[in-house]
Amino acid sequence: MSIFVNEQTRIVVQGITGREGSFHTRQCLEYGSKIVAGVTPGKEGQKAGGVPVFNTVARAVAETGANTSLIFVPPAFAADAIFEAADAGISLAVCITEGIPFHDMLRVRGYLKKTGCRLIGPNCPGIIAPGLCKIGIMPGPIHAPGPIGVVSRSGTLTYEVVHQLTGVGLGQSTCIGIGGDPVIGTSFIDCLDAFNRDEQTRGIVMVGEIGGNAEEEAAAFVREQVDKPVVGFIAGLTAPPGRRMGHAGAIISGGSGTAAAKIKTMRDNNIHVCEDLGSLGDFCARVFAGATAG
Amino acid sequence: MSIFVNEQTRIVVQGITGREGSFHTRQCLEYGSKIVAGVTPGKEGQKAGGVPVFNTVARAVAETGANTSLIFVPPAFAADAIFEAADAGISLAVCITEGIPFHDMLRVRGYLKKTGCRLIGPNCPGIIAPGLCKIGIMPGPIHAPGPIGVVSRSGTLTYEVVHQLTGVGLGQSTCIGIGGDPVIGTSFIDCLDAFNRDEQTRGIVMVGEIGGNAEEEAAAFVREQVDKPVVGFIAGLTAPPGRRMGHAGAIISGGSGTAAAKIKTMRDNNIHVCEDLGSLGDFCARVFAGATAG
Amino acid sequence: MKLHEYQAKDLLRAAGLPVPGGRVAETVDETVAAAEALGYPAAVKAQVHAGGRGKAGGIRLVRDRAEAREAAKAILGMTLKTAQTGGRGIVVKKVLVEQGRDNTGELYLSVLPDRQTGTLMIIASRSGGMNIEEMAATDPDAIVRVRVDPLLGVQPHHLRRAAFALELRGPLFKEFCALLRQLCTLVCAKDLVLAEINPLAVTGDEQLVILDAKVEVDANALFRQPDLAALYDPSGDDPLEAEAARHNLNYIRLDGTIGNMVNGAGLAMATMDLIKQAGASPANFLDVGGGADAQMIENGFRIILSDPAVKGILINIFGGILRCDTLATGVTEAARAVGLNVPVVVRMEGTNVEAGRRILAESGLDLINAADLADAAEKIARIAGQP
Amino acid sequence: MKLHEYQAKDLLRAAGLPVPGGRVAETVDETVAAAEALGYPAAVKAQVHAGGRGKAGGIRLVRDRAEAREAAKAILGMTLKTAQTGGRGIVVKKVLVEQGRDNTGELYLSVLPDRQTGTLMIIASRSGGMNIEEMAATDPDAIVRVRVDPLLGVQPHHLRRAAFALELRGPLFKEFCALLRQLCTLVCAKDLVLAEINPLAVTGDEQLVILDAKVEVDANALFRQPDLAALYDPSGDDPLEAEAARHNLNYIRLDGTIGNMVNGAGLAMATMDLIKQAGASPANFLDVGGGADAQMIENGFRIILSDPAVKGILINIFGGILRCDTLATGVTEAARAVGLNVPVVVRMEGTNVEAGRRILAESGLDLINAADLADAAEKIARIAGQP
Repeated sequence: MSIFVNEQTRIVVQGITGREGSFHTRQCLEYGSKIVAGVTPGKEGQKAGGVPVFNTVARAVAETGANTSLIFVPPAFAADAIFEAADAGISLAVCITEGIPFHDMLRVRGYLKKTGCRLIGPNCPGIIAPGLCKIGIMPGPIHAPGPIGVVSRSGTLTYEVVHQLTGVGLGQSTCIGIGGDPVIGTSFIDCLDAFNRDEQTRGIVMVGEIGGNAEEEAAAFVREQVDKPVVGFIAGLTAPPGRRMGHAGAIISGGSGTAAAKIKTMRDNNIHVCEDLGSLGDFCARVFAGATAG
Repeated sequence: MSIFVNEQTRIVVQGITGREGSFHTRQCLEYGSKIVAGVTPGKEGQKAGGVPVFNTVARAVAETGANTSLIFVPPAFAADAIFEAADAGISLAVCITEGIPFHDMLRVRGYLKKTGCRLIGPNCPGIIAPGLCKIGIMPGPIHAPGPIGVVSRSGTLTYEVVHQLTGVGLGQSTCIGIGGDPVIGTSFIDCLDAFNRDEQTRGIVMVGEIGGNAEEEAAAFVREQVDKPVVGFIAGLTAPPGRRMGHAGAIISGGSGTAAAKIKTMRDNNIHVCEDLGSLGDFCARVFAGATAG
Repeated sequence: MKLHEYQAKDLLRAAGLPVPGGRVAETVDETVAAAEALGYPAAVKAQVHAGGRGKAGGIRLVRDRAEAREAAKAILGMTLKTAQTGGRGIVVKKVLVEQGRDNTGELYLSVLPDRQTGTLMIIASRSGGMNIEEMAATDPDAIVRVRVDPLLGVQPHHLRRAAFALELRGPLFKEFCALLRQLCTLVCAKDLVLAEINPLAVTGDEQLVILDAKVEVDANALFRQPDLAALYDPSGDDPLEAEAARHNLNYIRLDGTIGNMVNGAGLAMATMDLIKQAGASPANFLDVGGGADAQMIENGFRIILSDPAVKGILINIFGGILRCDTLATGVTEAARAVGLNVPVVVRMEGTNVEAGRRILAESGLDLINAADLADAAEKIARIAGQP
Repeated sequence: MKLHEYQAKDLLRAAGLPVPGGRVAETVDETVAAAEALGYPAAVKAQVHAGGRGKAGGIRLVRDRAEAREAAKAILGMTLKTAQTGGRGIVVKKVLVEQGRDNTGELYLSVLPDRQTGTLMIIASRSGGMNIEEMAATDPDAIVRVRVDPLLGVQPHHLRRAAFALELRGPLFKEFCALLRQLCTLVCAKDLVLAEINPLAVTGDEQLVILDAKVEVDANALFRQPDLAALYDPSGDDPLEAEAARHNLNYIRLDGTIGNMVNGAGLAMATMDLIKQAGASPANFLDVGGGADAQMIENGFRIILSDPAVKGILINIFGGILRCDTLATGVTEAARAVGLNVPVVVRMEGTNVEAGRRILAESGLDLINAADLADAAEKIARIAGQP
């Protein structure tokens, strides 16, 4: 089984008539994802890529039974889009949008705690259960169904990792980009926990980077709760302190959040850390050999 | 066992140096309640009725292990007091204060949903587990330990009911005044559910009044979930529509919230409704005879 | 606390909401002058705390000076009786004179903190003009309810949901969203428990105008809303209730003959019910509160006895923290001070009840002791049965 | 986005917070005039985006005109190097001249949205003057952290907790609570990601004064904070970074010799690490984004080549939605336009990679194709090893 999504997932795309929204709606439909509705205020009654468009998520849910939202709304309006999804009873919102204000995300995270809605992202490539459904902007063809769970703060770096996994014959149960922002909806721990409970998943790859202490918290969780092998990779060993490295959350501040410290903590907590991205696939093949055999 | 409170309950009184706070602290201590701390900002280091006073609930909790708060703070400051209790990790806050603004209570209820803190009240007499502890302003001596759970929106009307119960030999497991305001922390359903799971409780008395639809919701819950006998009483059969009857929540508006409708709904859902307050004790004795025998 | 229409509109106007020009008048001449100044057509509207004014003749549209004068004469000083005023009705002392407008549609919009859902509730409907209960009965699908989390506050998607439900488009859509946002902000900032705009008119030139507005303020929040507290107008209230309010007594006048005085609101309602079950009828609701002292009881007596319909009084006290002996002393002192002229049944229970009963018995006053509630009911029935 | 001290103080002053009088000066004469106008003692403070100015000689207290002139001469135009400026340092172009004050105590106070707890965090300490890391090391118990739920917003008890922790009493207690409330409101209203007041001085006459303030604005929120966006001052920035920012490129200059251009921030960091592991050193971080076109790649080339330290370039692209053939075309076009003078290794993977490689190979350009990451690392190592 995949985590968070499966073949029952019925998707509404918020911002479906925008450039990104319409392009990726087509891509996801081609992959086989069940996109049942789109939302663009004022465009109810139209169709986008064959998908009916509604004025509000509430109406899209009522008319189509959508339970998951994929959000391409610009940063100024993205928080409202997430609130709207949660208020409409959506259980999983995947927000691709990059550049949502920090304070907006604090409020979003605070609000979602009160509701039954899980957020993946923002500033992320989304989630894919290879062969079942793709809810995001990642290239579908590099993925293959299989026993490895992948969770990452990055976009293209995740594609690199997945590409190598597929290359060494390790397919994926689910791949999740949790996003590069300082405040995100779903954490490493949420994903590790779900992968640990998931029967299909035999091993987990977590891809972190500098900034914050999410990897350290995840490492402690791995030691205490996870009984599947975990491979870790951290980007940013050469990143200078005090500078944001592209992602809003990727910054070493006050000496904390360095890659070296994260790698050490991960190693201290039973995570198999690979430092050479070029050989990550082979590294995984060795680590997961026992777990994925037979 | 009692519900929500027991002999482990360690109480901090917020507003302990005020007139009400100091008086009822003495009364509760006399009853045997474990009041371990008081809070009045700026009076840390003093004692009130032998109880140490702190500036903040956080400090009172850190120093004394208090887990329950009894709040006598005036209405203008009561919402803040409840927020403070919740932020300090208090698991049960009992708020006696009458007259808290409606919008404040909306925010309080919204906030407590996010925390692990249960609120009883406001505008209520509190909670008592006869013989164990009294956290409120009800007269202790009218109560007796026993098998009946009492939950009520009123103050003195509850005392009347309890007095009659004790008079016919029916002691109480726990008596809870949930408060007469439109927005309250703990509902009839919360109490009915807890009483239903409580081994000591053999029968339940719920005392409602006009206004809102809490009794109707509770009645549906009784039919679906409660397998102990429930006696109901509703005050306000003669109350005129559109007028607030003392309690901020006791108002028939737009034809809804009448006593007659509540009584009918309760009867339709297996609740034994007593319409004559004068004979409520005897009525309960008959209804509960089977459940409390042996 | 209900505001008059003109007060409500002043509040909405100050918040930037679209309210037609208007003036308050208290005499016929002022009314005519206001209409002349505003221009015709104009509306003359009775300012009383009651809905259904239109049907009861409290609102007239006037097209010239003569009609304005006629309307003023008819409305000012009239006793307005609607479903909400009770049998006595309310005398009209003020009118609001307002610019008349052509409009092409009437919407309903209200915002209120909702006890059942614990949210700030937006209610909107395309069927403005009717009251919400009528709407709910005749066209429930036309009503949309949007719940706003009280901590989150109103967000753009809440506004859009309401606007789409009203089928608004283009500039009206934007105008409505802005109006609704301001209204939500106002309700929270000013501690309103109801802000109802009905109808919200759409004019021929695509503008929104607030034709009628009902606003209620949370009485518990007046301490932090001094501007609104100053708007309190007891002139339409029952004089006994106004008098009770001055003494901080929770008193509501009813139609029956048995006065009653109780500590605690729930017990007071139950006592009223008991009087009814005994075949009599309560003359009032009166909760003297948990900390009732002799002075409050004396004030309570005075108020009850001011009602000429009262033939007898039932005092029902459950002594808790406040002991029965203290209460009994209060009752006897108050009874002596007031000079009772109707029979008084006293039922007392709780802490120190024996001492309390002894004080009443030894007072030499004509106080009828009731052993318990059943006994009290019987004694009240006997009093009510007397001619 | 960091504000200068004088900009931060203008913002705080406008919000009603207690900031001493001051003036910005850009020349020695202006500095002296400002000090004369404000009176002595006065402080002359370098306005650069870096902490630790005091230790580096960027702040002087002056007691008369001569000292003011001397301080201005010393500070204006100096190249300030602190732990935070890096080796190049920053040239001081402006000073803030401020009233000096006697004070009896220095507190620390900051408010920031905290990523780890998801709250608005108040941090306060009695040990003001030091930076927070020093404080945490020397006197951790003196630091109190109060978490404010972002939906609930700051409440009186949050303010009290901080005030009690600072051991304030009487009027100072109230003054502090008011100040902290305003600060919290400001942080949320203006999208600040840091507002640090250090020190917050207590004066001899029991007043609070903000001696130094560090404010950072959320760059993602500048679209709704036009006043703050206007305060952007790139003068202290690296010129190549400023140039890259103008082209919306995410570029950070580093000390190494291998330029690199990558799509995606995570992959860009990993590529820098790869260069390091190959025994070379990255000259920059450059994320051209997911939708990189020929124009962006050309701009990226230009910026990288403007750095004289660059001896070679690694392009690492994972083609996903953006196909490798499209990218290869972009790279070849850009390379032709720019005219490369250093070796360029191209590693490309993902959708349509074969077509992409063919385009590069057939371009006739001196682009070194890498088969995979390991191969790329080896080829980079060889370039870096050349004299």
